[in-house]
Amino acid sequence: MDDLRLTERSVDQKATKISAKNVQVYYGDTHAIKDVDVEIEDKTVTAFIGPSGCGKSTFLRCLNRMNDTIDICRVEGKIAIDGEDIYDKRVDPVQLRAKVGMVFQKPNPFPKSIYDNVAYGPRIHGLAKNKAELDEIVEKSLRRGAIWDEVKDRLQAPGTGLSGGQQQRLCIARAVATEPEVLLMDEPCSALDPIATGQVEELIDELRSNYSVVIVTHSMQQAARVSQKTAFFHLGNLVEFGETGQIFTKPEDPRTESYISGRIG
Amino acid sequence: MDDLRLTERSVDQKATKISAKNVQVYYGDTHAIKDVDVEIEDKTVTAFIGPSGCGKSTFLRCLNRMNDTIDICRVEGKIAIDGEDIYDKRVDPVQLRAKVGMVFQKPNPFPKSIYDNVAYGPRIHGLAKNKAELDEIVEKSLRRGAIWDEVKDRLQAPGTGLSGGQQQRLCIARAVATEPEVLLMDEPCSALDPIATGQVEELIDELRSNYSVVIVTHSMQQAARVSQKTAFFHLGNLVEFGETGQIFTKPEDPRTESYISGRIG
Amino acid sequence: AVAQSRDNVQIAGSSTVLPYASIVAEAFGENTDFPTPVVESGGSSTGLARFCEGVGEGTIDIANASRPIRDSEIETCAANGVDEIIEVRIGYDGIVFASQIDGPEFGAFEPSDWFMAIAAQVPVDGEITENPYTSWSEVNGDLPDAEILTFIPGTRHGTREVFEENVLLQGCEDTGAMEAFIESGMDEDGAEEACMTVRTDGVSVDIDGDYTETLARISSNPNGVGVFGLAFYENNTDSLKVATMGGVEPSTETIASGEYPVSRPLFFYVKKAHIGVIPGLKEYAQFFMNDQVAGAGGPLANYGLVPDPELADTQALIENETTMSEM
Amino acid sequence: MTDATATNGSGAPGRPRKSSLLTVDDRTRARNRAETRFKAYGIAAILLGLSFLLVLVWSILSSGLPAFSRNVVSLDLTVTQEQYDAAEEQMFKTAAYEDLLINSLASEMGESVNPESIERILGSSGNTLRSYYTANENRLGETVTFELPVSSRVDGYFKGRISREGQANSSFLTPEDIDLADEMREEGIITTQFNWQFLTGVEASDDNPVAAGIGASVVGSLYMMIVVLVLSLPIGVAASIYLEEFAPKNRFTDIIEVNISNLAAVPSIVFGILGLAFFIQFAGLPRSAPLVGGLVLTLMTLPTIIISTRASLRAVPPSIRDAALGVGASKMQSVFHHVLPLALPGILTGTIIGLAQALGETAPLLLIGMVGFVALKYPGTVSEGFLDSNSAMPAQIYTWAARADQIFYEKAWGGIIVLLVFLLTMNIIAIVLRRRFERRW
Amino acid sequence: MSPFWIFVVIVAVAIAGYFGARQRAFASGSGDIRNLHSLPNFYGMNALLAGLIPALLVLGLWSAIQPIAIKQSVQGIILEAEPELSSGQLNLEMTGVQRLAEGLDAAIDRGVLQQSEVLEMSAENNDLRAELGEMGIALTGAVTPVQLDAAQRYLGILAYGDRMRAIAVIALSLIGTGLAFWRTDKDFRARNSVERVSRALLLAAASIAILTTLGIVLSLIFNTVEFLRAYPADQFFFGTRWNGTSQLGLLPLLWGTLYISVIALVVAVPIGLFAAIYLSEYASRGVRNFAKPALEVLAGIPTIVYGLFALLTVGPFLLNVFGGGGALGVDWMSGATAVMTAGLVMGIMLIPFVSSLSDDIINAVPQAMRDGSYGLGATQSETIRQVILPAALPGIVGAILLAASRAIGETMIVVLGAGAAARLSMNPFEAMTTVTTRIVSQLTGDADFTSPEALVAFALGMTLFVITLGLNVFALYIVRKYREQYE
Ligand SMILES: Nc1ncnc2c1ncn2[C@@H]1O[C@H](COP(=O)(O)OP(=O)(O)OP(=O)(O)O)[C@@H](O)[C@H]1O
Ligand SMILES: Nc1ncnc2c1ncn2[C@@H]1O[C@H](COP(=O)(O)OP(=O)(O)OP(=O)(O)O)[C@@H](O)[C@H]1O
Ligand SMILES: [Mg+2]
Ligand SMILES: [Mg+2]
Repeated sequence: MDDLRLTERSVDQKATKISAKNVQVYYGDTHAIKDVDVEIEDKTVTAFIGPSGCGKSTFLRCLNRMNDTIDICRVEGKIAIDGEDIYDKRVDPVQLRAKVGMVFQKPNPFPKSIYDNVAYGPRIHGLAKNKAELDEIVEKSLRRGAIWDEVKDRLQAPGTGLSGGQQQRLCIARAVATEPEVLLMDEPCSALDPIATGQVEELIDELRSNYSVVIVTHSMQQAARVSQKTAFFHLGNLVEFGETGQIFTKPEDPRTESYISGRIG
Repeated sequence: MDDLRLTERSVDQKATKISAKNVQVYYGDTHAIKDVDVEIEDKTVTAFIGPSGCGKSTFLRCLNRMNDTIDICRVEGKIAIDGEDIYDKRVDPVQLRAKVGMVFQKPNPFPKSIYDNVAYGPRIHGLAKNKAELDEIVEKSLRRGAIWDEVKDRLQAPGTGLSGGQQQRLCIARAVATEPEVLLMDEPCSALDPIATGQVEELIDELRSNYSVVIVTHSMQQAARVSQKTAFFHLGNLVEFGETGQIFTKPEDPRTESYISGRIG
Repeated sequence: AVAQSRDNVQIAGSSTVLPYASIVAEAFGENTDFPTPVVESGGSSTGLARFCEGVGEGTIDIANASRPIRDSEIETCAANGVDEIIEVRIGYDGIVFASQIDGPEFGAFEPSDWFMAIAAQVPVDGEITENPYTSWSEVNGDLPDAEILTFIPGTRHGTREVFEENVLLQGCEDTGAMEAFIESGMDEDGAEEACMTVRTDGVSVDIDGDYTETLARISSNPNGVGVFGLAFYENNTDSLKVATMGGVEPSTETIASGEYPVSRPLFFYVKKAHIGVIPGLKEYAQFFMNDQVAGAGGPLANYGLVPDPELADTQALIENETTMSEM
Repeated sequence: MTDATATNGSGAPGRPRKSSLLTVDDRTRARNRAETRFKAYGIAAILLGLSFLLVLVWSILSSGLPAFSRNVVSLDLTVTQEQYDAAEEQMFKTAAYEDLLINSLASEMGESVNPESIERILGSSGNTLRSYYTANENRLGETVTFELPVSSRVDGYFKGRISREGQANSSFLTPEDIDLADEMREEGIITTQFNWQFLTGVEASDDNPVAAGIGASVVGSLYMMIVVLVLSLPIGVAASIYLEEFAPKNRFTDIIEVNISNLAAVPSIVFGILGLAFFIQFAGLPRSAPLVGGLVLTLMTLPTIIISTRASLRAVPPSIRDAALGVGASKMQSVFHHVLPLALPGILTGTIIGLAQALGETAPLLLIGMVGFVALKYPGTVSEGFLDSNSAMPAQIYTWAARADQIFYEKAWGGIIVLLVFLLTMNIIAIVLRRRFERRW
Repeated sequence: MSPFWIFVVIVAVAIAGYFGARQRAFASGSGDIRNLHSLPNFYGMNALLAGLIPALLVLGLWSAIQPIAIKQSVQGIILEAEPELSSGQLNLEMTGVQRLAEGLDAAIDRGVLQQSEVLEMSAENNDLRAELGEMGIALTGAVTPVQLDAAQRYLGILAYGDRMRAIAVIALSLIGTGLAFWRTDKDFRARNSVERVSRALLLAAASIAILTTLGIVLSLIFNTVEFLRAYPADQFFFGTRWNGTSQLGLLPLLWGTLYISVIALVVAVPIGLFAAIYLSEYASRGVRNFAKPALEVLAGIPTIVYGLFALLTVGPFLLNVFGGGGALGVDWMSGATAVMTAGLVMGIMLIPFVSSLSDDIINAVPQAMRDGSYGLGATQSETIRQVILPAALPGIVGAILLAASRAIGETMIVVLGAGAAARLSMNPFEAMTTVTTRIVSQLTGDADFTSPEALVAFALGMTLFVITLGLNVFALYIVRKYREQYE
């Protein structure tokens, strides 16, 4: 696998954005992530695939230290962003999370208006100088989240009164509004219809030109469509990591193959 | 459309399980469901498809009166199950819901152990004579929910500590444990990997032999795979309803066609 | 089964009388076969109000009061069927003026000093003005040069009335302010009212609680002078020192003889209709007014009650169950 | 993204891109300062609260602990049949027994001692003797050793509450008496011991202040708290459940809701007025009875419990209710099986605070006859406990605090210690339960 | 049979009904609970409730009415003999009769007399007083024939009434249980029936609040009217002077109440809220487990302690700071008792009201909300201020309202800490007083109880009641408006 990555890097000239070494995650006594090494490149979309419960979300949450909020969760190993260890004492998780945005698996809009949901990030990070700028950011983010048309007439309605898919898109809009350098998306399209999915995929593609995106998905097609790199997890192990085309066409590990062809779960 | 259904019925000899006439749903002033007429047959899988926010969940929630719990929600029209109006005063919504089970779009396990999550329904409905029988029901349901292997060693762990997909399957297991006559599933596979999805689809197929299943899905493929009938919703209207094959191959309404071919959202 | 009827005497009323009544109630319970009476506090007003609610088991038998019952109250009583009331005067309560033991030496007060110190309006050089004094020495050269700060009973206390009449009004007359008021165009009632109106600029503080509160305030204000009951003062001689009033030292003897000017009688009222119905009611009244109890040397006097010189009359009154209307 | 900066014209506002994680940028630093400040406010608030508590507890302890010790005179006494008969003849029998005591002690101390001094040194123990001998007539003529409390003054002198100088013009104790007491203490006649009587005793009058104990009123409070707990918790929770989960949202339920919050603001003495009018005058329940006290306090506590219960019911996420209803649970089942357990911590908090308030409340008791001189014996049976005249701890403390003799002041603070211990014992169960049910979802 | 034993019997019947109905339900479902409409327990509960509730209601009603009925009937005898008795005297007579009846009853209980003997006894040939006295039953006076007659009637009716009560109640219980038992059948909707009853019970519980309010209004209104008849209403409502005797203006008291409460809340709300936030969001489990109950002790310290604390510690301290010649060199404060003193101390007392209740509510906000905010790079404090507090707002407002209510109703601290001077002044370092303390002092004073000075207490109570009602309506409106419901 190492060779693979090397060749790939030499082709695209992309820098490593996130590098994880030897990562172990425990929930109490359960060993949820075992010894994962991975390098995520800048300006690339990386897809995490794998059967349900294999640790995709857990690993994703390690990348912006969201696991800190779970009492029983313990992370070992080294994860660096731009070469800086994010579990270093000097690192401020707040700054980290501003840099590494996240869309959660279960949509969790705040019990506020749609507008305030989106404006929340820009406000706390001071991204808008005035109300007009904020309005602009909100509109742009909602458009990028492919939900503007549905909510433009009810920006002041509560975000919790939206349909499941709308909530999910609202959360995407909320995440992009803070302009993170890395965007972690945990199954962002699970509740979306094909058209909305297409729009979100377009967004991801657009983001890629500047940032790095990590997306967890259960849809092989989606992984194939949007990602350049794919990581396959299984029972807490990173089984295979490489160029998407490669993984889907000629996987090295038999488990990857059988997962892709639909044989293991 | 009426003719279609008639012919279809004459072919399969299936009785109408649920019939909705002229259903209107309002959230406050928003008109979320407009004038929907639909007949759902027994021993059939019916798929609801349509763009996000079009009213699928809303309509689904009408069928077991879950909308009663939303203060601002108002339902008009007539919905009958086995010929009995479910909005009749004499109808006990509790009995109705025991008969018409539901899997919600957002997984919502109880903050209790996995075992208790599944055992809750059977307990309150008195489906088990003793502990052993209850254990059996729990195991069977978890197996049907395709999650038994993952949780069999931690039945006493809290259901909220599961991964997203596991929670979804737990909720499916919880719903089937009460053996409803109709099962409403709101995007039951959205967080599931292909294999788990396959297992759940198998479950749906199995359930079909005795019950009626209504499934909301965004995946055309899934709708095509599991359902016999498909209803297409758009902006609160039921645009088209008919045999799945028919809908996917030669839709009557141009909107259906453009949705299926990926043109409208 | 038959509903239990009440077998103990129930008493309510003035908190000034409460200690005496409780001493007697306790001894009554210890020395007789009757159950110990329940003595509630809550003020003469509440006590009498309850007393006058009517007759019957559900009402109290005795009301303690630190003032005589008023005519309007007697009327209300009668309207409710309580027309036979035995009035028992148990003795006198002296009212003393005391200050912190380490504070300035006040020594001797005259009613006029108090009037000049705390009346709202005083004549200064023949003209009636808002009270300008801030130090006792300005009022009377013999008094120490200490800031005026007095703690007097709140307007709802029976003591207040005695204080107003025997000290303020007296002082008002002594200083000639009364005449000055009348000269300034007030009628007699208005002048009296003016005599008894206390300044509100914080120099004189109304105490709504009990003497404990006055004591606490005095211990945090060295210059403070407070108004206490004699019994309370006698129990706290290690933190308080007393001043004479009108040249007389307050003591059981001077009060009993009438020399000391500020004292008031204390009473309890017995519902005659209940005698013979509530067990031990008459016996309690008799026990209370027994020489060994209410007389000199008895526990009440030990505690600070000034015995009534006409104790024998009261005893006869109880013996004969003479009501107020029969007197 | 790119067009956002483009439309904004000059350099993009906000974070500089590609900053190092290890160096904290200005804005984050400012936000972190705000964070630190915020957290510091929290810590300060806790510390402030705890230090207030500390100050209060310290002052309570320092004023109240002396109440738990007492000084007693040990005395061998022989009472003959004749003396007994003579004393029983009297009208004021206990005074006669007291004389016996004084004479006996005086003769023990020697000729030079003034019996009046002895009288001032000894507390009033006539009743102790009388009840002893009436119960044990067979001990007449024998020598019995009694341990009898000294008078409140002498007690105060030994505890440092009273100074020798302060007694100069007191009629209760003279400097000579103090010398005598010192002498008796040296001879071991007066000793200090733990004051059980304070914990077990009943109210006593100003004539016998040393004997006063909090025991009977603890029992009174206990019975009241039983009533309050048994009534207000279920009623409060039931009312909250109705209002929060079942009530149709209409005018009538709005009225109930406003009413309940309003009841919380009703001064407690008004509940006393209500209790007097309704429970005593209308319903004919006895005065001064813990049952009535408990009922009045129940009405007073209900709003507290209802308000906190409703707030915590409301805080349970609706998805939990949906989940339960979705598997065919009835509304009632969803509430009792899922919502209520999740709301339990808040309910228990309301109960703790409500009971604490009820336990310390005096004003309403004033009107229903529990403040004053009551509670003279322990109840014999359970129903007697609810119906017989009794006082309650706060009422006892309140009356003691107003008494003239300073020993009552000490006892009042001692009573407060007992009350707090009672409160803590009462709360511990609730606190433990609450901790078990606390969870996040 | 005494009510206690009747109660025991009907409880026994109901419990038997519970098991019986359960069993029958089982049987009708041929031993398989799956065939039943409801869980077997519901059938049991249904029978239990049917046996218990109507019977208990009747027991209660009967026990309440019977004494009145007996009294009516016995009074008849007395009135016949002495028609000129006033109602009060009649009452007393009745007490005597009752005492006699009690004595006779005790005699029967101890087996000294037979029930029949008692009923046939006549006053002439019995020295009852002595006889009963021997048994240790004291009568206060000699027994008249009328009294004995009345007492006999009393005992007679009582015995009959008690017997009938027992029969009626137990029969009702049996009928109820029986009916429920008979109706028990696999298709019977037992759960619905039980839930209907439970719901009615819940509603009954909620209605107690209404009844209490009604009771309060009723117990205040008559004296209030009386007061307003004796004292001009405009001077009461708009008067700016209060001296407790002749001038009874409400405004200075209201002002004092408001001022002190506001200061108390200004102390309690920030401290309480920050404490709650710290406890639920920052503190470790250990700290929380200790600090929360510890703070709750503050709510349990009797208010008299706070009052003394205000008087002896806080007041002099403030005087040293703000008084003339004090640390600040400003002469704002002239006495230790002041609005500030009372407000501060009351604030301390109210801390746990805000902190503990808010802590529970904040803790109940779902973790997903926090995650959502942290995921956007918010700091913990931003999350708390902008996401958690708004979500918890209704509960927090409830807690603050509770604290405010407590502040309005508090007496002891105000009496000792704020003094007794009614004053309209802006200076927080002056003594003032509140409505509640005036209610207590006017009610417990020594004045004439028929005078306006005493009656004003009721009017004050009534006015305060109405004003807080208005405030609560306003608060409800605010909460409704800003409520944020999370999922
Ligand atoms: N509680 C609510 N309050 C107000 N409006 C609501 C509420 N729930 C849903 N809506 C609105 O009703 C419409 C239909 O919502 P519904 O949840 O039925 O959509 P859906 O078809 O299930 O979409 P999705 O596929 O995204 O879940 C949407 O516009 C939505 O915003
Ligand atoms: N809070 C938690 N406490 C305990 N165990 C947890 C917790 N969260 C996740 N786990 C366990 O850790 C494992 C990995 O979970 P994770 O959520 O990472 O799975 P996932 O790959 O995201 O699955 P899915 O596709 O179903 O979301 C699972 O076995 C899960 O049960
Ligand atoms: Mg996941
Ligand atoms: Mg939906």
